[in-house]
Amino acid sequence: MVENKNILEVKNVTVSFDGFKALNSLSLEIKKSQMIAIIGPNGAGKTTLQDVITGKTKIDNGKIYFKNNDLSQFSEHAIVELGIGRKFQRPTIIENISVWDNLCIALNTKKTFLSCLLTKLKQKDLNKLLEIINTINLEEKKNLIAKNLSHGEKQWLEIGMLLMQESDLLLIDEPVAGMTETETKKTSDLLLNIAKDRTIIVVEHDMNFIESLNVEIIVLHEGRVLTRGNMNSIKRNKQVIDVYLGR
Amino acid sequence: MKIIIKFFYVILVFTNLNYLLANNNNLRNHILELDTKDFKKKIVSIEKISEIKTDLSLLTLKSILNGKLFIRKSDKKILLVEIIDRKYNIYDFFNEKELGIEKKRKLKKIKINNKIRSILNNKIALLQLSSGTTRQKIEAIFDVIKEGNQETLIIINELLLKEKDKELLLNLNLAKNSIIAKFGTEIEKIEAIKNLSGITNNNIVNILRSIVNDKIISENIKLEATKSLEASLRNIKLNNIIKTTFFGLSLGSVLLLAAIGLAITFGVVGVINMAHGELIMIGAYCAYVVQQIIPTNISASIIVSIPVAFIFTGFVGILIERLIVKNLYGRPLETLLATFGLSLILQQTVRSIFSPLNKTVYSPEWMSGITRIGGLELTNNRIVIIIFTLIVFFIVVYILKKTIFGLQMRAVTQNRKMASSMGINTKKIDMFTFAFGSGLAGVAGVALSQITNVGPNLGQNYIIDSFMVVVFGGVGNLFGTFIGAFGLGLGNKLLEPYVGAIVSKIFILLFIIIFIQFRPKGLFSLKGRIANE
Amino acid sequence: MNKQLTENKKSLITNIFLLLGDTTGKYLITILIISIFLLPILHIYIPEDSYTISLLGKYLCFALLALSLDLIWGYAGILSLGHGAFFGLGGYMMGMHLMREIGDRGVYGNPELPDFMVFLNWEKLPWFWYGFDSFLFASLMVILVPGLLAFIFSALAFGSRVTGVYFSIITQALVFTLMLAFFQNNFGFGGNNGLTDFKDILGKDISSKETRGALYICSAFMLILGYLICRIIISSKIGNILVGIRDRETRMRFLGYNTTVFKIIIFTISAVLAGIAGALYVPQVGIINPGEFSPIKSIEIVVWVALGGRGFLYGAIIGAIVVNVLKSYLTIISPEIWIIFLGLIFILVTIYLPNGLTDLRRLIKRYYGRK
Amino acid sequence: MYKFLKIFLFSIFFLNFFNLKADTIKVGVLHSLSGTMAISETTLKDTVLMLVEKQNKAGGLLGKKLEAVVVDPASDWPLFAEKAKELLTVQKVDVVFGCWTSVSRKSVLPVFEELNGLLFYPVQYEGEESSKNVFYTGAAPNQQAIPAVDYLAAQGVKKWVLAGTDYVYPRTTNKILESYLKEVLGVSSDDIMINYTPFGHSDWQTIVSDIKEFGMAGKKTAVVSTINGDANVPFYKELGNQGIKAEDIPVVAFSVGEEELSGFDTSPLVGHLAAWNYFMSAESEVNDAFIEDWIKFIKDDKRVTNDPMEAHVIGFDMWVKAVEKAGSTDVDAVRQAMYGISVPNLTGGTAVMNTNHHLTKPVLIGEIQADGQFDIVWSTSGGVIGDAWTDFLPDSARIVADWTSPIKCGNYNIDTGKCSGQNYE
Repeated sequence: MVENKNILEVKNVTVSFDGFKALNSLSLEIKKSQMIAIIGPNGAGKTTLQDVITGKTKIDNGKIYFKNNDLSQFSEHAIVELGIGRKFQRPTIIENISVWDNLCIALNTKKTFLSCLLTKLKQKDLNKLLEIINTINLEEKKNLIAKNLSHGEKQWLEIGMLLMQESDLLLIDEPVAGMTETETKKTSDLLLNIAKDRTIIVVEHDMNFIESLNVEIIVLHEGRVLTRGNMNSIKRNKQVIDVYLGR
Repeated sequence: MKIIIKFFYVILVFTNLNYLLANNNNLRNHILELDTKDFKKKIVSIEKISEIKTDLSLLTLKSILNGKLFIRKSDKKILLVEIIDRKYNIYDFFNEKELGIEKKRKLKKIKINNKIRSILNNKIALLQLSSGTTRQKIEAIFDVIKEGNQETLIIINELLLKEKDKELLLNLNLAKNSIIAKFGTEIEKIEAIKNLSGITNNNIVNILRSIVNDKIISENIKLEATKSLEASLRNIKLNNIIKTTFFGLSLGSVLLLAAIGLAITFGVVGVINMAHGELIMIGAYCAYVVQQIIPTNISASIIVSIPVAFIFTGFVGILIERLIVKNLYGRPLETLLATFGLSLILQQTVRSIFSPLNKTVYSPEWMSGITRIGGLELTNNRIVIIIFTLIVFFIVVYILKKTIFGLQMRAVTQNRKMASSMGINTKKIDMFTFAFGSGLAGVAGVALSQITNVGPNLGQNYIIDSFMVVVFGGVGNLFGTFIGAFGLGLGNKLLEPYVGAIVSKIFILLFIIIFIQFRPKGLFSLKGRIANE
Repeated sequence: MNKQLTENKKSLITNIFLLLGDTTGKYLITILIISIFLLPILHIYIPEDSYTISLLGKYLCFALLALSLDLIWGYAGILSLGHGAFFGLGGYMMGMHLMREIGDRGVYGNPELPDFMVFLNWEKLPWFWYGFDSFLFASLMVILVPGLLAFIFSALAFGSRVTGVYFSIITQALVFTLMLAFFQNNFGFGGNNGLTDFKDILGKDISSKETRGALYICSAFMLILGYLICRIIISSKIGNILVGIRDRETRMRFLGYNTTVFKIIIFTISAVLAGIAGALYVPQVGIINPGEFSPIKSIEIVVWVALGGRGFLYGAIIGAIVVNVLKSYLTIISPEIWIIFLGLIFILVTIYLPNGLTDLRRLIKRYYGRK
Repeated sequence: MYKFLKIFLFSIFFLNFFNLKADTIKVGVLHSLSGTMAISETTLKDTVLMLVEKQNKAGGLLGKKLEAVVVDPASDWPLFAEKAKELLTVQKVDVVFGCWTSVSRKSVLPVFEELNGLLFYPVQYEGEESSKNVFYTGAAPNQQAIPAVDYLAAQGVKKWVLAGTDYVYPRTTNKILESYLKEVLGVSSDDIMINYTPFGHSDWQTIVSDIKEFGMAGKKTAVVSTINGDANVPFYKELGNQGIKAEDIPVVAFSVGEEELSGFDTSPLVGHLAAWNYFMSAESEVNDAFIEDWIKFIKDDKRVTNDPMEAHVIGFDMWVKAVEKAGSTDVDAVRQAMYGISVPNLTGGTAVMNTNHHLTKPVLIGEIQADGQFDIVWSTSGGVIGDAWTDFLPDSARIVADWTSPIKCGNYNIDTGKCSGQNYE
C-alpha cells in the first residue's frame, strides 16, 4: 500500500568516485503526480542522483525502486521505457534536424529498427505532436532546424520531447539557467502546466524560480538529504542557511 | 782494420739487401701467380706468400682481403688501388709511389672467394695475435678457436706469458683449452674439457659435440665432454630467453620512438596526423643529408643529425599546422583526410628529389658489431637505440611535467576552454605542440635510419603500428604509450619463435581489437577531454 | 496543418517516390538507367572499345562502396577505416567461385584444385572452398561473410561502447589483420597473387563483350538498388535517429532508443553493400588479392566520400567516380607527379569544401543566384 | 553535376578515336612510378626511355620514330590490368615493356592474351608459365637458383636455410630447391630450414639469430635468400650487426642486385653472394659502353646498373631486330620472328630467344664487395636455356612449352598429349 503511493523510492543509495562519496546512503520517496524541487550547493549530489535514477551511473550499494521495479535490473533505454524522462542541464536536442523531427523521434512508439523503418505516423500521434508543440509554443517554428532556436526555445523543445515520451517521472536539471526573465516566466508556467498529470523533479539553483513554482523542496548536502519541506520552512532552517553560507 | 770492418759491413748490407730483394721477387712472383681464374691455385700461392713473414707479405694478404691489390694488364705491374667514386687511383705496391688514375679496363683485380677469404683471415689473425689492438686480438682468437692446431697452440702459450689484459687472457685460455681438448693427452683433454664446461661459444660447443659423437675416443673423456656440453647447452637456453626479451625490448623501443610523436600530436592537439610516417621518413633523410655534408666523420654526422632532424621536421610540422591543421581544429577526422593527402605529396616529392632508390646512411663504429656479456651476444646498434629511446622518452616526460610549455600543453589537453580563459594562447600551444610532435618524429627517423632502409616508403611501414601503440596505450597518455610500445614489442617477439613473424603480428592485432572491447579508451584512459569524436 | 498531415503520412511506398524529391539523386538514377540501356550497346558496336565499359563498371562498384561507407559515416557518424575488409571479402567470395569455374582448364589441368594449390602441393581442396562451385552458394556467401563479420565485430565494439577514433583504429586493425592473413600462402587464398586467371562466369566467357555489358548492367542496377535502400533508410524516421545518434547519442538513449542495436544493424547493412560491390568488382578487373585489404586503400574510400560530400548519398557516389576518373586520367597524362595533384585536391577540398563537391554545387548556385 | 557526367561519358568514348593516326611506333612502359614498387621499377622505366632515345638517334625503326608511352600503375595490381588495356586499346602501343612482381604479371596476363598484345617481362621469376603474348627476359629458376645451389654445394655446404618473403616466387623457388636438395644432393630434411616473412619485414633479430644458431652447429651452412626488395636492407644490416660473416654462413640472394646494395653500407657483408645473369662488374666492352650511356642518360654518376635492366636491353634489342626481320610491328609476325633470334648480352656472350619464350643466358655468381659491387667468382661456361616448367616439381615436370608447330602451346602435357590453361591456340 505504500508502494502505490510512492512512484519513486531511493533507499540509502551510496555512490563514490574514487573515494569521494557523491551519494552517501541517501534515501527519499516521491509520491505520484507531485512536483518536487531539489536544491543544494555544488557537490551536494544533485546531478549524481539523476544519473543513478536514469541508470547512467551504477550504484555501489542501496536500491532504487520506480513503480516497484528495481532499477538496477534495467539498462538506460529500458528505464526510459519504464517511464522516466530526463532533461539535461545544457539543452541536449538533436541540433541538425527540424523541431518537428525532434518531437517525432521522441514519440512514444515501438522503438525497434524495423518499426522505425516501416510504421508511419498515426492520426492520434499527429494530434499529440500538434498538441505538445502548442504547449511548448513552438508551432510556428516547427520546420526550423533545431540549432537555430534560441536557448530558451531549445530548453522547451527538450521538455517537449520528454512530454512526447509520456514518461510519468521527469527529471529536469536547471531548466532556467541562462534564461531571460520572460523566458523564465514562460518556463515556470510550462512546468506547472505539465505537472498536472505527471511527477516532476526539478533541480535548480534559482530560488526565485523555485519559489514561483511553490512546491515541496528537498535540500541535498554532501550526498544525503539535509531536510525537506516547503519554501518557508526551508528558509527558516538553520542547517540550510549554514550550508548555503558555507559555515 | 777499418777496411776489413768496412768490407764486412758492405757484405753484410749486400747479403741483407739480396735477401730482401729475393723476398720481394718471389713475393711478386707469387702475387702474379694469383692472376688466375682457378681458386685452388690461388690458395697455394697465398700459402706461399704467408710463409714469407715480412710486413710486406702481411700487407699483401690484407690488401688482397680488402680487394685493393690489382695487376696492370699491360706491364704486369702490381698495384695498390684506392677506388674513390669510380676513379681508380693507383699506387706502386712496393714503394707506395702514386701513379695517378688508371682506367678500370686496364687493371685486373685479384679476386678471392669465401674459402680464400677465411684462409686469409686466419693467416692474418695469427699474425695479428701478436700485433694489433685488443679488440682485433680477441676477434683473432675467435678465428683461431675455429681451426686451431698445435702450431697456434705454441703462439697462444707465448702470448699467455706476455699478455696483461684480463679479457684477453680469459679468451686465450679458452682458445688454449679448445685446442688441447682436440690434440692433448687424455689427462690434458679431460682437464681442458672441464674448463670448457658451460661455455656458449659456438665453435667450442661444436668441439665438445664432436668429442661426444666421436666413436673411438675413451669413455671417461666422453663422459666429461657430455657433462660440459650439457652445461653449455643449458647456458645457451638461458641466453636465448634473455635474447628474446632483448629483441622484444628493442622492437618496443622502435615502436615507442615511432609512436611518441604521434602520441603528442594525437593525444594533445587531437590531430590524426596521417603524414606522421612521412615526418619520420624526412627525419631519416635529414640523417642522410647531414652525412653527405660531413662524410668524413660518421659518428659526428649521426650526433649532429639528431638536432638537425628535430628542428627541420619541427619546422615542417609548423608549416603543416599553419597551412592545413589550423583550419581543421575540432574536425579530427578531416585532419586525417588532409594529412593523408599530404603524406602522398611528401612521399612523391621525396621520390622526385632523392630518386625512389634507398639512400645509404652509414653507421658509426660504436653502433656496429656485437657486445659479449659472458656468452651472451647483443647487437650494439640495438643497445644504442634502446638507450637512445629511453633518453628521448624521459626528456619528453620532463618537458611535459616540468616546463611551462609542458604545463600549458597539459592544461590545453585537459580543458581547452579553461586553459584559454586562464590566458593561455591555445592556438600557439597547439602550433608548438604539433611542431614538437613532428620534431620527435624526425628524431625517430634518425634512429630508424640505422636499422632499416632510408627510402620514400620508410614512413608507411610504421604509421599503422604507431597508431596501434597510441590507441592501445590510451590516447593522450604518454605513460600508456610507453607501456603499450614495450608491451606490444615484447608480446610480438615472445610469440615469434613459436608461430612465426606473420602470425605473431596477426595475434597482436587481434589482441588489440579484443583489448579495446574491455577498455574502450585504451590502457590508461585520460579523464577529461581527450582526442575523441 | 493539412500540409503537415500529408507530409508526415509517409508510407514505405511513398518513401521511394520521395527520394525523387532530391534532384541530384533523380539525375544520378536517370543517368544510370540510361547508361544501362545505352552503354552495353555502344560497347558492343564500337569494335575498338574493349575496356571502357569494365572501367565504368569498376567506377560504379567503387561508387557503391563509397555509398555504403557514407551510410554509416555520413549519417550515423561511425567512421570505418577498414571498409576495404568487407569489400575485399565479398570480392574473394566471388573470386573463389570464378576459380572453381576454371575447372580443369588451369595450367596444370588439375580438375580438383586451383593452380596455386597445385604448385603448393595441396592434396585436397580445403573445407572452406566447398560449395563455391555453385554460383548461388557463392553469392549467398558474398552477403553472409561480410555481413556476419560486420555483425560480430560491431556487436563487440558497440556493445562495449567503443566509439570515435578508437573504433576507427580497430577497424583499421581489422583490415590490416586480414591483409596479413591473406598474404600467407598457406592460408588457402592464393597468397599475394590472390585469385586470377578467371575464365567464365555462369558459363559465359568472362572477357566477352556481352559478359562485360551484362556485368556493367548488374553494377549499375546494384548501385541504383543500393542508393534506393540507403535513401529509404535515411528518409524514414531512422534517418533522424541516426543523426541523433551521431550528434547526441546519450539523448537518444534517454529517449529510449537502444542505440547499440541501431548502430550494429546499420553497420551490417553497410558491410553487406560493400561486400556486394566487391563481388561485382572482381569479375570486371579480373583479379582479387590482399592488396584490397591494405589500410591505405580503406582510407582512400573515406577520402572519396569526404571529397564527394559526407552525409549526402549522391555525394559519396560522385566522390568515388571523380577520384577514380582523375586517377585513370592523371596516371597517363602525368605519370610522374599525378599523385601530388591528387594529394593537393584532397587537402584543398577538406579545408575549403567541408561538405565536399556538394559545396561546390551550392557555391555555383549562389553565384548564379547573385546574377 | 549532370552536365559533368555527360561530358565525362562522351569523352571516354571519344578517347577511343583520338589515337587512330599512327605515324610513330609506340612503345608502352608499364612500370610503377609510385607506391611500394616504385623503388625497383622506376629504373626500368628510365632504361626503356634510354633505349628508345638511342634507337631514335640511330634513325628509328622501319623509318618511323619510336614513341614511348609511360603510365603509372602505382603498385596497384588491378590498376596494372586497367593500364595494360589502356595502352593496348586507347594508346594502341605496338609492344609493352613492364611489370616486376609476379602478381602484376598475373593481373595483366589475361589482358595481353585477350587483346593479343606483346609484353616483355624483365624480372627473374618463379617460372610455371609460358604465355603466347609474353616474352620472359628474366631468369627462370633453373637459370638462377639451381646453379647457385650447385656452386655452394661445391664449396662444401651441407646445411641449408631457405629464407624468403611469403609470396609466390620464393614459395615456388624454395619448393623447387627443397626437392632438388633432397633428391639430387641428398640433403636430409632436418638439414633444411625454411622460413617465410611478410613483405617489408623490418625486424629480423629473431630470424637472424635463429639462422646463426642453426648454422653454427657444426656442418657448413648457407642461406638461400629469396627475400624481396625493401626487406633486404634491414635483413643484411641485422646480419652485419650479429656478426654473421660470409666465411661462416654465406647468404646467396636471388633478388638482391647492385641497386638494392646501393641503399646501404655493404662493408660488413663482403663475401655474401648473389646469383644473376648480369653484374655491373662484368668485364666486356658492351657493358662499359652501356654503363657510360646509362650514367650520361640518368645524369648521376652514382647510379648503378643491374640484371633486370640488362633483361630490358636484351628484350628491346631482340624486339627491334624481330621487327626489322618481320618488316612490321604486327604482333604475330614479330612473335614468329622472335624465335631463335640472338643479340649480344652485356656480359660478352649472346642471348637467344627460345621457342618457350624464355632466354638462353649465362649464370653468374658474384660476391658482394665493400663498394656495393659484386665480384664474379663463378659462371657457367656457356648459356643456360630458360626452363618455363621446372623438372623438380611432379606436376610441372610433365609439362613443356613450345610455341612453334607441332606443339604450339605454352603448357603441353607430355603424358596426356594435350594443352591446358588459357594460353594455347
